[in-house]
Amino acid sequence: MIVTLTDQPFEPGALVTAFCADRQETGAVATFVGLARAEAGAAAALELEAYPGFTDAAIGEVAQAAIERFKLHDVRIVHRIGRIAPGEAVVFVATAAGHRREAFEACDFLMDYLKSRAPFWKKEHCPDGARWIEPTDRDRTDAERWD
Amino acid sequence: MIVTLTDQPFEPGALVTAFCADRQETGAVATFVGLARAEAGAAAALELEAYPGFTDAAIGEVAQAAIERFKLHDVRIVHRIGRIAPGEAVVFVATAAGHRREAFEACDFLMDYLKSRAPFWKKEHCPDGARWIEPTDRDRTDAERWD
Amino acid sequence: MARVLLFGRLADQAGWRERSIDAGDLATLRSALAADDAVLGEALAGPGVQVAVDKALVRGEAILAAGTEVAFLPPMSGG
Amino acid sequence: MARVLLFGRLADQAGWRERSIDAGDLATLRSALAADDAVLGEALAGPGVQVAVDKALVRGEAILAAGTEVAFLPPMSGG
Repeated sequence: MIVTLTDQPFEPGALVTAFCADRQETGAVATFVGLARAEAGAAAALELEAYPGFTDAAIGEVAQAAIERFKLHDVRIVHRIGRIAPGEAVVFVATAAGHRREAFEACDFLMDYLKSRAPFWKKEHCPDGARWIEPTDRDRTDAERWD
Repeated sequence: MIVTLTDQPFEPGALVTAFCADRQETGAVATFVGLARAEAGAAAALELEAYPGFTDAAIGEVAQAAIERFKLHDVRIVHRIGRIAPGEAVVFVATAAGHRREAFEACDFLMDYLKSRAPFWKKEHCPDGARWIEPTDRDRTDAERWD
Repeated sequence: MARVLLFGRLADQAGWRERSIDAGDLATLRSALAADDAVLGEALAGPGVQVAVDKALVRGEAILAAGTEVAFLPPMSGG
Repeated sequence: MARVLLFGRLADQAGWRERSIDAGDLATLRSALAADDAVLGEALAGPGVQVAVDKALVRGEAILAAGTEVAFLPPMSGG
């Protein structure tokens, strides 16, 4: 299990290739890529702040819990921090399991956590200024499905 | 939406890269890779037969239904046919949507269809001979969730 | 002449995958196949075996024009 | 000296992200911060603001050894 925070753009496809390689028992790999929506130029630029050493440790604990809960073979998480341009990947989650149900559910679970509870602080830069944003009601509802 | 049947090994990572490129409204890409389990050399080699022109058309119809049902921006499906070696990718599904719930559910829905109802005929080659196999009870139950 | 295709275990049972057979409708085609190979004839009528005419599933009878493709599809296993 | 870190809107409000402050416990540290900037002092005590000492969340009071890192974390938004 590897958790990475990076302030540089990353390529989800290369992560998928590496994650799928040399697996023996794994029949199922589910992945999720979250992209900063471009919305034809109207989108706000996104800025994500993390607390290095705290944020990645917190994510790693939840990933470890997911491994146990869903009997995963492996988890890979990459999360962008800093200023993120429209169209760029914000988050990548991959889960490996024997069968697809566990891989899907674990990926879904981890994304709900990352989008609503993970220790990030999110700022949107709009033409009329910047504002800090909170998780949406839907994010909260999604995350509560797993409690 | 593109559906491909191929008798050649394919690289899921390259498909992810192409699928994520140049998206405007897409915030969420869910993907699934099904691998032929290697099981430390004990695995049966898998052989999948399709009816070209019929199998891909049937999958395309279900993919189109998924686009409408889950309000997807795009779907990409690649399915191996012929003899598949342990460790190789058997199936790739990617779904693009505005938000993650729709992307996840559509990917899950398409995989349930592909694993249980899509027009393939599956043969396992074991040391003691070959046998044609049917969907498992779990495949049927999974697929019925969407009816 | 209809082009007949067999898939999955049906092709293994018959020992062939594709054959041209002279038949003006599906019933005549089934009879010709059963006359040639009684075990196959029974398998083609077995539970769960579907028939596609020119890649569209049909139930019951169908007229077969020259060059029509008739496929016998055993229960599908998924991928 | 404790190393104090502010995140998210707290850093924007204070106009700084990191500062060293002489304080032997959390209450003393909070008082020093509030004496310097009353608005910040109130924000740090506001609803949902958590405190991490050496990267572990704490509730209530904590003794601060030399070089301890104290982080004030506003409500987390997720990624």
